[in-house]
Amino acid sequence: MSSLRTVLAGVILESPLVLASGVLGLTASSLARIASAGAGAVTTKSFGTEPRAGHKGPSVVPYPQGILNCVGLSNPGADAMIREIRAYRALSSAPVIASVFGRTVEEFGDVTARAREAVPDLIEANVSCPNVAAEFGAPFGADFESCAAVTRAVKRNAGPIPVAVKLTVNCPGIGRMARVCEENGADIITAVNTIGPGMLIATEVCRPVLSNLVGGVSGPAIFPVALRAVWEVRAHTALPIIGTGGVCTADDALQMLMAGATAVGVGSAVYHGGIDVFQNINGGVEAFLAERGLSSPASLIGSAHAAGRNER
Amino acid sequence: MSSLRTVLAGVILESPLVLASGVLGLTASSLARIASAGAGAVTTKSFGTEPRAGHKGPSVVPYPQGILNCVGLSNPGADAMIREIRAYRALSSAPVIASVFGRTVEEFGDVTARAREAVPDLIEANVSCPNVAAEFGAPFGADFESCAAVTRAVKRNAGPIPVAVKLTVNCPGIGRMARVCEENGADIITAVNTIGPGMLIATEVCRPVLSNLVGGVSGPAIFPVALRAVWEVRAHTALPIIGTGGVCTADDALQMLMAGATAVGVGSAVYHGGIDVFQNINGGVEAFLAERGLSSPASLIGSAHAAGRNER
Amino acid sequence: MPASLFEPGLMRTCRIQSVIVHSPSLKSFYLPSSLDAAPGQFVNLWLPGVDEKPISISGMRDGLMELSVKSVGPFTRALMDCAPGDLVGIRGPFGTGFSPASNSLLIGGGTGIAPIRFLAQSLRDRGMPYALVCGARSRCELIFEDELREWGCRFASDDGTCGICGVVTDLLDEAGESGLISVVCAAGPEPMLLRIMAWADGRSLPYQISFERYMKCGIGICGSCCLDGSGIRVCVEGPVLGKDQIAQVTECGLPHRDASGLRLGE
Amino acid sequence: MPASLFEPGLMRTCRIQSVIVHSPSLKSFYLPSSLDAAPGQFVNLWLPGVDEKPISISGMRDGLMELSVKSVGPFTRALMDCAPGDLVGIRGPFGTGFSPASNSLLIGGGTGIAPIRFLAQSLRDRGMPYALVCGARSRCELIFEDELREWGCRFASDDGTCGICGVVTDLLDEAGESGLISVVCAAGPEPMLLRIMAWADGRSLPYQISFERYMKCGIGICGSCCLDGSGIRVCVEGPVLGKDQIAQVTECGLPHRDASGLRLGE
Ligand SMILES: Cc1cc2nc3c(=O)[nH]c(=O)nc-3n(C[C@H](O)[C@H](O)[C@H](O)COP(=O)(O)OP(=O)(O)OC[C@H]3O[C@@H](n4cnc5c(N)ncnc54)[C@H](O)[C@@H]3O)c2cc1C
Ligand SMILES: Cc1cc2nc3c(=O)[nH]c(=O)nc-3n(C[C@H](O)[C@H](O)[C@H](O)COP(=O)(O)OP(=O)(O)OC[C@H]3O[C@@H](n4cnc5c(N)ncnc54)[C@H](O)[C@@H]3O)c2cc1C
Ligand SMILES: Cc1cc2nc3c(=O)[nH]c(=O)nc-3n(C[C@H](O)[C@H](O)[C@H](O)COP(=O)(O)O)c2cc1C
Ligand SMILES: Cc1cc2nc3c(=O)[nH]c(=O)nc-3n(C[C@H](O)[C@H](O)[C@H](O)COP(=O)(O)O)c2cc1C
Ligand code: FES
Ligand code: FES
Repeated sequence: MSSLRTVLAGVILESPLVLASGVLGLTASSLARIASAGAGAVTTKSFGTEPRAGHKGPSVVPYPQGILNCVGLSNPGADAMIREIRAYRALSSAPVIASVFGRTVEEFGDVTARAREAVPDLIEANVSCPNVAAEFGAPFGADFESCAAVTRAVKRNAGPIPVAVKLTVNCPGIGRMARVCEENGADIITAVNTIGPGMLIATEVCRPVLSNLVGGVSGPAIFPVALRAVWEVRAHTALPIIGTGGVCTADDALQMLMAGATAVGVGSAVYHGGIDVFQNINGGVEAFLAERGLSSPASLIGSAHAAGRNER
Repeated sequence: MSSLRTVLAGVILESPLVLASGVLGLTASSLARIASAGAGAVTTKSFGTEPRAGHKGPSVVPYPQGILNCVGLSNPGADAMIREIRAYRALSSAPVIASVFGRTVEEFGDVTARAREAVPDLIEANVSCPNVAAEFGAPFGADFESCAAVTRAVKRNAGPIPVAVKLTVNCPGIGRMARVCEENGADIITAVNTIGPGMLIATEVCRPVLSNLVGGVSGPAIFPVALRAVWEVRAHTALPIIGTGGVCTADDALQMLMAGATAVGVGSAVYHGGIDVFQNINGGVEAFLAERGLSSPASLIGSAHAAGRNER
Repeated sequence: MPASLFEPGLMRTCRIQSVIVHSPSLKSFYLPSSLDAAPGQFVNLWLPGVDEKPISISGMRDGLMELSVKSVGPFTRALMDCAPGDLVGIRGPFGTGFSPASNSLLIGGGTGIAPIRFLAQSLRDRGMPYALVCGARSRCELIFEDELREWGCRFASDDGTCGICGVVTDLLDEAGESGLISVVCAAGPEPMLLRIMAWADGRSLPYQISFERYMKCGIGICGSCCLDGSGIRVCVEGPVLGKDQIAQVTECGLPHRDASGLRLGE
Repeated sequence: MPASLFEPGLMRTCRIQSVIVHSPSLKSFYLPSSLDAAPGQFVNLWLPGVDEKPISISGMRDGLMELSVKSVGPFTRALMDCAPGDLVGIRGPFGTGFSPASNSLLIGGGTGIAPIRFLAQSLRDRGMPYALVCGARSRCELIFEDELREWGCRFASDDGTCGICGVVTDLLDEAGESGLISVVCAAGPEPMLLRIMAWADGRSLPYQISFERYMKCGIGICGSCCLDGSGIRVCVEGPVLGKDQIAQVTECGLPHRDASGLRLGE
């Protein structure tokens, strides 16, 4: 009998699928619904210390190959998210990941301390937010130094709760960035956040569609880039990876596992495939395991690295 | 009467559409065919001083949202490409762009000197190739210093022929990179090359599909990222831009123009829309201009910047 | 790549064809549209340079989509300045519609009259009998009064300027008597909806109720519009919800969440 | 996003179902396939860990696609080691096929017998009369000899081990006499194809000729396979080209371009 049970930094998931941050992650009920729809763990919307309304609309706009969003760091703040995480416990037994962000290293530390009050199973640091202290407000995740500093600050305040650092591909080298996170105490790497950013222009009105002009790109369009990022992280670290970006099908999820992911993030696929997408991917992965007589997804993790270059 | 005539760094194109480098750009006959299919200018496959076979297959593999390729810098070498460019002149009057690359700054200079023998209308420096002299062999285009050095080397040897530098989004800031190119003598910015790179894994065989493991991503998937890059380049420089990446329809081309492109590169769309794609885009752009009583695409260039943020 | 089938989530732009001024702060806008939409569905309307907000479809006729909007804040105020020829963006239609049934009791309150009017229009087109009651604070906040009256609507207004002086629920017993009611369909302010549900529960009548919640994406991913209880997304599983779905909602009548996701008052 | 329609360019993997050994360096491989392919079309065959190369479809029957390959270098040598159960990748079918017509004269030389055999199979299925001649250097380089003989094939071999001692074009006059020929369909080494075209031109017969050029993408973008003259892409507009198309080709019989795009000998 194959099971989908997955152990992620000591936390047990009944499926490797993890609801990605920012997708249906604002409320306890919504998170619990996705858990019962088949996610092995769910991630909250990234929250900071204070509520933020975010950008005006349009802030989430699909294009035929994926989705652009500039909801940015809109969130109800730590107080509210702590309440939601606690309420979630009454509704579901699936692990919950608190996603946090800050605009300074200190804020990352502060919000982690707050998040810890809710006793989430994991804390994920979203380092794709702009570092207000850095030149040009570059994201923490774009710079080895600031990513290291955030990792340390979050780890320091997370106590016994394992910490994931969620990386972006917009950095000098995601493999080396993951290594830096590992060296600074990260327990998990989540790869990747949205890519780009991207833009769409409404030609009739001759102006960008997104209120913020640009937005992160997610969905099937970015799958190959996310998969490569996971492969690179795997090649550079021994940390478990939550492979995220464009996963819509069981085959996509299997590719992520084979590239080195222990768990697989699913976000935009909720649009492309509906909430059933979790059940559908689970079913497909289970069938793949069963066909090969594998008892769990664990043996697939990183298995494609063995093959090496496609030249004998 | 609207015309599609476009002036690009002094060179006259009968359509803003430019065949992107690496797509059907190996031979005179192929380039001429695309010119007569509606491209205003055509770009050769990037060539270096010597022939290179490139990677084994699979080296060009579509996924449902775009294409991955690792043909890399396979090319027949400067001697052969010079012959093809000369032969092209007998077949078509549309301007031809010689795309060149080198593995060192010197090689960029050398191949430019060779390319100049063929008297192309423009020379495009493809800085997405690895700098063998740099740490980790990072591409020239990822680093301000080496991109500046290449620009100078190419410009020095190009003589009176205008020089385009073709940028990648994998850099600390494509707007600033374009500014660096401008300061170092570039006449045109081509934005962008393929993005990523990306990977696909064949799950049944548990190994990456591309012989080189990874390949650059092109096609509709990358359009929003390319469009944003063009917008950024426009915001940072006064140089004309060949906006390239994922353009498949007239609306895509119009978006590129409005974001700041003077000309529009078309590559992968030859797969997604066939060779007719040039005529189809031309027709759509012409209809758009005619409807608005515009005599040429020139007035659209960068027009979406006037609108500013989508918040009154 | 094959031409993709129509995706309601994609942004499309079109020109406002005409505008009906019900009052300076209440207007209907007509947009050319070949969409197939059901009464109860909504679109995300983008005013370039302003914002994008969910608006119910209030009618669909002769290739024109009608949106009826009340000025309540920056977006809707900007919309009041829009004139024929102005370009707007549309995404949708989104969400679920009402299931048309004979002998429906239709109840609209305030801007909730918009989807109810579309529903009445489509029941009339199919020759299905219905009863119709609408209410607003005042006559000047009523859209399509004349047309609705022609369609047999009974009115209520807080200030007595149109129909009975009172709230729309005061008309329910009477409307309920006038015939065999198979289902109650309602849209409007949540306190009104709560009273309607209580009334229908008392008579063991099924109902379909249109909800409003803060919305961003309209495509079921951002989470802004999720209802406490079972996590129903108002933009996908709603806005029209049935009795069983509503039974799982634990936040009926509570203040709504705002743009940050924070419930007002919490 | 709607499920995309079938895209031939996408990589799919499948297991080799069975192998026929014509000789140690000439084998046919059977792959399960629900593809709809025409004789003359080819696939890109991927041997994981080795390379990907264009191979003609030599038959299609009972849900099995047949590929017949001769060992000439690293890829084809590696293929000779493949056994039933081995996984390979397939992209395609790519390119144009022959247009089946009654009274076609089919001519196959060497591995060019592969697509010609598929064409004969499909003409037989449709009950269309044809004439068939095949040639190879030696009997051991002939695929499907018995079957082809049953199908009425005349043979030529350089060494006389099968059929007449000579080249396949020596059989043309005889085959041409045996009936009314409507069109000549040929695949094989380019010198042979040139002789066939000259023969057909002399008789004012139309022809459809299958070309081979260095290929990478198979989907018409890399430019490796473009023919000098009008820039025809052998992978898309070919491999089967008609008389008018071939008239525009200025490189018939020249050495081919290699993986770098360089014409050998230039
Ligand atoms: C499914 C649905 C259908 C609707 N149909 C109509 C309609 O047909 N006609 C009409 O006049 N109004 C309709 N509304 C309400 C309309 O969306 C709001 O009036 C509008 O968003 C107010 O924006 P504003 O900037 O003018 O005002 P603001 O000052 O921003 O807000 C005023 C109030 O409008 C509501 N609101 C604001 N933003 C949103 C949002 N993004 N999503 C949901 N509610 C919001 C809140 O209750 C808020 O307190 C509908 C709302 C929903 C959810
Ligand atoms: C449309 C088409 C259909 C073909 N059908 C068949 C077939 O049914 N059976 C069969 O045995 N062979 C077929 N071939 C030829 C086959 O592709 C080559 O034999 C094979 O690629 C050789 O690879 P290798 O590594 O074994 O040999 P190599 O040593 O790499 O090459 C040997 C020769 O094969 C040719 N070749 C090599 N690589 C390619 C390439 N990528 N594209 C085209 N030609 C190449 C060249 O002429 C080369 O000189 C076909 C080729 C084309 C273009
Ligand atoms: C609407 C939306 C909101 C998002 N918000 C967040 C967020 O708050 N924090 C975060 O770390 N990632 C956020 N993301 C990124 C996703 O978690 C995920 O990394 C990305 O979308 C790629 O995965 P996907 O293609 O499966 O969506 C958001 C994505 C979307 C589409
Ligand atoms: C098969 C292939 C080969 C390419 N080769 C080159 C090249 O040699 N030099 C170069 O500058 N860009 C090369 N490119 C990149 C394209 O010129 C273009 O920048 C990119 O594909 C994005 O545009 P598109 O989406 O229209 O294809 C290649 C792209 C493809 C798909
Ligand atoms: S508005 Fe985004 S989920 Fe409903
Ligand atoms: S093989 Fe690439 S164009 Fe034909």
